Amino acid sequence: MSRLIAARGSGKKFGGAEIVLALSIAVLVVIVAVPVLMILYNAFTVDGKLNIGDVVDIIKEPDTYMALRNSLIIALGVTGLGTFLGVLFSYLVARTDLPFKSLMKLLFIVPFMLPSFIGAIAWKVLLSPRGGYINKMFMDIFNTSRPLFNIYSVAGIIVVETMYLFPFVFMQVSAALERMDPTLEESARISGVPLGTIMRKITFPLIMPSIVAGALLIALYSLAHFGVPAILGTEIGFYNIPTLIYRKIHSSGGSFASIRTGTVLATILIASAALILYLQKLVLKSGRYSIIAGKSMRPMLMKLRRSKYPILLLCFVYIFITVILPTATIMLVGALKTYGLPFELKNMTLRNFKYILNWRMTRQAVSNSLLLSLGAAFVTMLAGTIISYVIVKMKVKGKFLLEFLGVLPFSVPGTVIALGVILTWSGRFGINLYNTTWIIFVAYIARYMAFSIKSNSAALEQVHDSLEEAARSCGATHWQSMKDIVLPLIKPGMVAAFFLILLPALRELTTSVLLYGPRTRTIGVAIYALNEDGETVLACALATFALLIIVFGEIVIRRIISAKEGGPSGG
Amino acid sequence: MKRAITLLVLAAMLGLSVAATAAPKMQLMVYTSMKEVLISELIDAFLKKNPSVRIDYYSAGAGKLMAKIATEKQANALVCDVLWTSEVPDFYQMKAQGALEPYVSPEAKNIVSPVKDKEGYFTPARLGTLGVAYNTNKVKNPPKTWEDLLKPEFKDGFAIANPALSGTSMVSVGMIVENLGWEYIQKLRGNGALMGQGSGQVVDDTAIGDLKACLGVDYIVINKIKEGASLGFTYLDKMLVIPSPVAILKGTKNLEAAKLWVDFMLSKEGQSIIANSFTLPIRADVPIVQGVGLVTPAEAEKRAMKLDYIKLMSDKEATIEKFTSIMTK
Amino acid sequence: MVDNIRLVDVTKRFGEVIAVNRLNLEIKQGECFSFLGPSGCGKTTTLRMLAGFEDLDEGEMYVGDTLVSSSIKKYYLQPEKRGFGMVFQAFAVWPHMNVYENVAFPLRVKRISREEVDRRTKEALANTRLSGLEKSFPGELSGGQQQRIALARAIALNPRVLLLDEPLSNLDPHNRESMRFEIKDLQRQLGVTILFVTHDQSEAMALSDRMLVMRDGLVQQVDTPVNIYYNPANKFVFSFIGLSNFVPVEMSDGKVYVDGAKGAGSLNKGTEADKSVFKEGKALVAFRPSDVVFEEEGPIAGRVIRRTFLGELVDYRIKVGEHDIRVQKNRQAFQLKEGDNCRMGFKKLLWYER
Amino acid sequence: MAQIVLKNIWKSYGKKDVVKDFSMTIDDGECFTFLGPSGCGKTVILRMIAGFERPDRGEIYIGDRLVASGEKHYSLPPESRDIGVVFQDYAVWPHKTVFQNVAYPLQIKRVHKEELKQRTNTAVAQVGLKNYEKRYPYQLSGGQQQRVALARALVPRPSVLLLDEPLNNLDANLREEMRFEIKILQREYGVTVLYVTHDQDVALAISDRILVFDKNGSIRQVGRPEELYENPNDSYIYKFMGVSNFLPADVRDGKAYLKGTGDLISDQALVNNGDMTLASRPSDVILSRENGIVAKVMRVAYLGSNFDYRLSLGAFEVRAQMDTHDALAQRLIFEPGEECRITLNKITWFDAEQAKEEVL
Repeated sequence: MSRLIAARGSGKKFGGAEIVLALSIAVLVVIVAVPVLMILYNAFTVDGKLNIGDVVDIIKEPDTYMALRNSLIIALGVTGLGTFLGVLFSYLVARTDLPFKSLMKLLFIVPFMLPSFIGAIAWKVLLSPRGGYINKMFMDIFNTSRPLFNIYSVAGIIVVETMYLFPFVFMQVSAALERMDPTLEESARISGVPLGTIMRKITFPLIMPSIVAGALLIALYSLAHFGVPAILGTEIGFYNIPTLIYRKIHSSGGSFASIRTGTVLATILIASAALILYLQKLVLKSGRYSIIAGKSMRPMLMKLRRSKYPILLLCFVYIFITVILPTATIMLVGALKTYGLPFELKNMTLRNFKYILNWRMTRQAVSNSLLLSLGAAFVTMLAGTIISYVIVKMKVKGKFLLEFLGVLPFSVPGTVIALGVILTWSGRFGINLYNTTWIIFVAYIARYMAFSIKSNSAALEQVHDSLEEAARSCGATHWQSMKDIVLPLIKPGMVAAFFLILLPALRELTTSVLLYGPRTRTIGVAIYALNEDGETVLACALATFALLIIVFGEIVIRRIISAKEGGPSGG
Repeated sequence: MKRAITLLVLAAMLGLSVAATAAPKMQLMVYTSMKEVLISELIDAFLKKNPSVRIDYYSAGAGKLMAKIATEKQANALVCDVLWTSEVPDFYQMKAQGALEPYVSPEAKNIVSPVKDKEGYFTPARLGTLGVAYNTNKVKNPPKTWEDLLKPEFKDGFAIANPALSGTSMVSVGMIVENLGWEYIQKLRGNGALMGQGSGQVVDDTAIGDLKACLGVDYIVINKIKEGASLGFTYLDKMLVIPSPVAILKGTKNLEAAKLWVDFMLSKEGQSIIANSFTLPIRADVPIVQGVGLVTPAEAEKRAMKLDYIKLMSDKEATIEKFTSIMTK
Repeated sequence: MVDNIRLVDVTKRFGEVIAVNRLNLEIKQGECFSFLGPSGCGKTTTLRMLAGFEDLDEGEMYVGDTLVSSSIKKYYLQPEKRGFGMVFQAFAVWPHMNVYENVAFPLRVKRISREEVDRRTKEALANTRLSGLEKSFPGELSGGQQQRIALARAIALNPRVLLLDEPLSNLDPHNRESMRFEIKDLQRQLGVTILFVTHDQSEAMALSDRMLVMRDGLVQQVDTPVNIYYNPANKFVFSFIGLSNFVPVEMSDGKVYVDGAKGAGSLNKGTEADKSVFKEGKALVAFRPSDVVFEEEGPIAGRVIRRTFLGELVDYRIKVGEHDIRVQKNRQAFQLKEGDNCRMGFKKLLWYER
Repeated sequence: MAQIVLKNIWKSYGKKDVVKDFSMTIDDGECFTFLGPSGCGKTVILRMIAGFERPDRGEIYIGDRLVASGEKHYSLPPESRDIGVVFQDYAVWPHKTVFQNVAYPLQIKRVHKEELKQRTNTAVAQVGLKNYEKRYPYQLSGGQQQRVALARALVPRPSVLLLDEPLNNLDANLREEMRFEIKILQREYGVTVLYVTHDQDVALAISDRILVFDKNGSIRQVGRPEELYENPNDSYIYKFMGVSNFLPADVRDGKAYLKGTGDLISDQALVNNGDMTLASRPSDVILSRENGIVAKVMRVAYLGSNFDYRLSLGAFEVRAQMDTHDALAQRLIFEPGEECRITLNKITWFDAEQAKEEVL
């Protein structure tokens, strides 16, 4: 037993280490592992017996099969388009003499912060085949009955998703381009290699792992994405895996067959997510070379010369289309007296906003979302800190299990978590949280725990062991060194984790939409339901509030993070 | 900063536990397919009368509500106390399954309705009607008969809400099929008619011009017209009149409150609120709103298409499927 | 044609900071020339301007008669057209290409026959002792081997000028020393002009025919290593180029004493003070620890307060009045113990204003 | 002030024995150095003395107190051992100022406010950081941070100071400066110091005694710096201590002939006849134009205070160093390819086989 104890020189035979470890594992098992296992169990067994034949039958059903195909088509399309845009823009921002680059860099990341389902509503308003404002204008001007673009289509879904997911590649690749040692390119230049050849033979091969890693992230998200296909696809009977699960569960009437179909679909999602993460790991590992610069140098910039301003204009147009236009649309429609009226001052009113503020349902949704996200952020931050401490700092046997459990939710899409949580917490194990806030709370914790562990582990890894050991050798006990050294140093990481969970949780849709009850709507669910019910103006009014909360939150985060960078940093 | 976050979080935790556990003496949850504009005023008035009851409602399409109730039963966590939708067959079905609690309200004797349940398993609480909602910019000659909808004026621009989502639409389709036959649906489709989303959405789509016209629920359309939408509303020769019954679910823990609610809905005060929301009351002694195109309950009953609800109950799935397959081909 | 490199009034600013200030310089063809200075002195900037990676704020640069950079004409020959070779501090070998490809890639881009590419690649690899490693990837090789790839890549192009930007500072001490000599040998063998940037004075002295000492963008001295060591232009050069003692002295009655230590003896016995540096009778005398000789007749008396055995050398700290003097002697030389009194003579003294 | 006694210490990680039956006594007030290549177990022993690791077997005493015993599964926690530790990566706390860093050990001991302030200020001044009290570590250079770590380790007046490669991350100039300062501080505090390093320059400069490990973790020699340098037990120590020339020779009756050329290299080889290896330091190679055996100059490098020569002696390379003044005075500046003559001032003899051992 004593060999198990962390070799931290504690004189006791039985340290607190095992207790902490056991507790952490227990929390993760209950919150994360059991729901996933429940899904697998339900997918593959009938009445407690293994039954693969049914699984095959379910997959053969046209509904299921089509959803699989659709998910794949969308994922491929979004990944392709998003990767192209991400690489293009990151190259422009990192490696050319494009003006206003730091502003552009910020603007290109903005779509990442905005909830994509709100964007989808905006695009529905603008580009629905006959009633979309842009389509209407187009048809009026050219006197045609053919719309400019039908957003209710596979192409529409791909385009809208791409707008919100391309930052994955953008961020990965621009980071790689910035970190890349500029002398790798300069050495080619001075050897007489022309710029184009350098780009093809040196730059792109070197950032390829980052491109692929970003692309796989897009694929992972797109495959399991609910919001956009739910808003733009259901209209034309187009379902992907998450929206089909949603439909099945919502029209199930609690029947086992529907839940079973859901679990089989969820299993497919888990499998594809695991495959994608595995591929990503492989790619990152095969990036056998480090391209990081020793000292910071300004990289070589490609001179755009005459095309500089046209390209700048193109970037601004892109940002206008992806960020400003939909946001403005949401706000304007939120202020319309009724949907369908032209945007004229006489049709504008603040009544919807006032209504949203006073309406019980929306107030409840807002307070639910606030409570849920604050609570989930707080609990995951604390639990994540403890679990990360065990993973990073403690020399305890069996912590590999924690590591595995900790990152598991990363590969489990929100829909799957929701389904697993329903299966686990609907009385099967004696606790019935169905239709309560707690079931959403449990799902949020499962969904966001990995974020917290990742963020806290990164912070803890910065705190070198010797900092703690130095305190011990100065006469501080284990607890004192935790309190005086470790906690103050990881505090910025903990705060960052708190907000990194708070914001996405505030606008969460995918998980909540499967779990909400009559009294437990969240902001995301409320907007989605209002839109589905045809209360478009109210949906937009509520979305306006949601956007304001999100923007405010982002500003707070940036403040905190920049304050952290300014001050003394860990390690 | 730190203290602020801690406080916020403590408040959140507290709120969460309050929201989840604390409760006043009497609680009531109404599941309804009625829209916000219709139900919220009813709730407010009810609360004024019965301050000791904490009433909540959950508004969604009838199909969704039924699924939700079924799931709740599966999970043994029934939340719904009272159900109020327009999908009449569901009530027959639930009655047959023994899922409803019989209650004959003292107010029930004043009701005028094509559908009634003597044992009181459900009671009509509103007489919904569907007319044609049309976009005034696109439709210059409002239709008068069902045949009018087959004219070129409505080509590729007329929709009926998805009967799988909307109870009124489900019953409407049943009525059309029973009175005009599947051939009529085929002809509609031949003229490019579409199957829309929920009953609210088809009206919205018409308002914005995505559709030229649709089958629209009275109060939904009229409310939008009142808000300034470019919509018109008209009834056809044969009317779609659908009572919206209310029922108490068996096993409710809030039977007393549920009865109070049913009584209130059927009372003169309750019916007046319903009537003032631009739909038809089920009481003859409550006047309708004039000048918005509504007809009296008596006339509505006279012009109404007939429907065998019991039969529709058993044909429901098949009807939805056939309709869907015709409209999406 | 002689391809001397000429820099005329070259100036470069980064915001408020003047990185290079009116630099005039001529480097002869075939010469091994070092830029030496503390980090941030402008030496790397100068090299990068020569390579064509940085524009000039003022001035011109020529290689032979060819103008390569001119701030006045706003003319900058592209780096790839200058015909230089360059080796970077962080090696900058391409991690996704093997050794052979790294060297051959720039040749392939030029319109040279396959056989020629192969011949020159192999020759360069042989010259840098990399034969046999052609198929290896840089990630599998040591720092020294990677730097040799970079060197091979540069020389395979037969450049007129080889620019080396701190090429040895990322290597471990052992590799650093041997690479130093390899570079020197290669230069002799190929007759190429080498421009070498470093902050390590021993590296610069061991390698260069001539060197330039820079500080804050200003040239301090340009000369051969021996001259710079023996006749430093100023105090900075003296202290930068090796271990140094600076002792404050005062003049009284025409004799020079260590400040506050008249009793220790006067310095100008055997060494003539440069009178011009004395201001109000005060000045600094400078000498290297290795230039102190323990001798019975030495002019200055002191006491050994610390003796440290360093292996080849023995390091003494000698107290003269209030001042510490550092002395280093070969271990074979005459030895003192801690607490011993001694007299010191000086092989060479330099005089500076205080 | 205390002596450190290590008795039959064993430590393994997994199946690998890192420390095998290690015993040593470090005297009170001594500056003792563990010198050895990385992976020889020297840091592990230091960490066991500090209490960060526990021995599998054996006992450790600090002063008279048993602090760890593998057999008894006993290990006093580090905070109770009355030690100071300085780490390779400085380990100064980035969220505390210089003053707060140094004051922390006193704070933990609940030293009275006034005394805390006075002792902290003294310690900060001693390491030359006066006026830097309010700065944060990120505002300091690496050398300054290492000084903070030193002051922090010394301020509670520990009886033992453990230094784990503290100068590794500093550049050459700072390293050369700091090694003297550590020595001065050790004398001032009279503390027992255990210093762990792989750098023989630092070890020579700082230590009263040095223990040299080989890569297997075995003790090769313990002794004063000059003993190790001038009288090494074996060729491993000789190579480890500095730049060295090794030449194979054939010894016959006190005369040594260089292998290959047959030149008489020494007539005072008072060792066994047969194959031997002779070792000499570059400064022991005396160059001249007249006396000694002939060598060819391969290159001459000017290093400031001296010249560095690479010579070839038949198939072997010999390095020599000369003081610049002497070299210039004796006109010993050769061009590559020229011939010169050398004699060897001091020769150390090793068995030819044993001398092949490589130093990592």
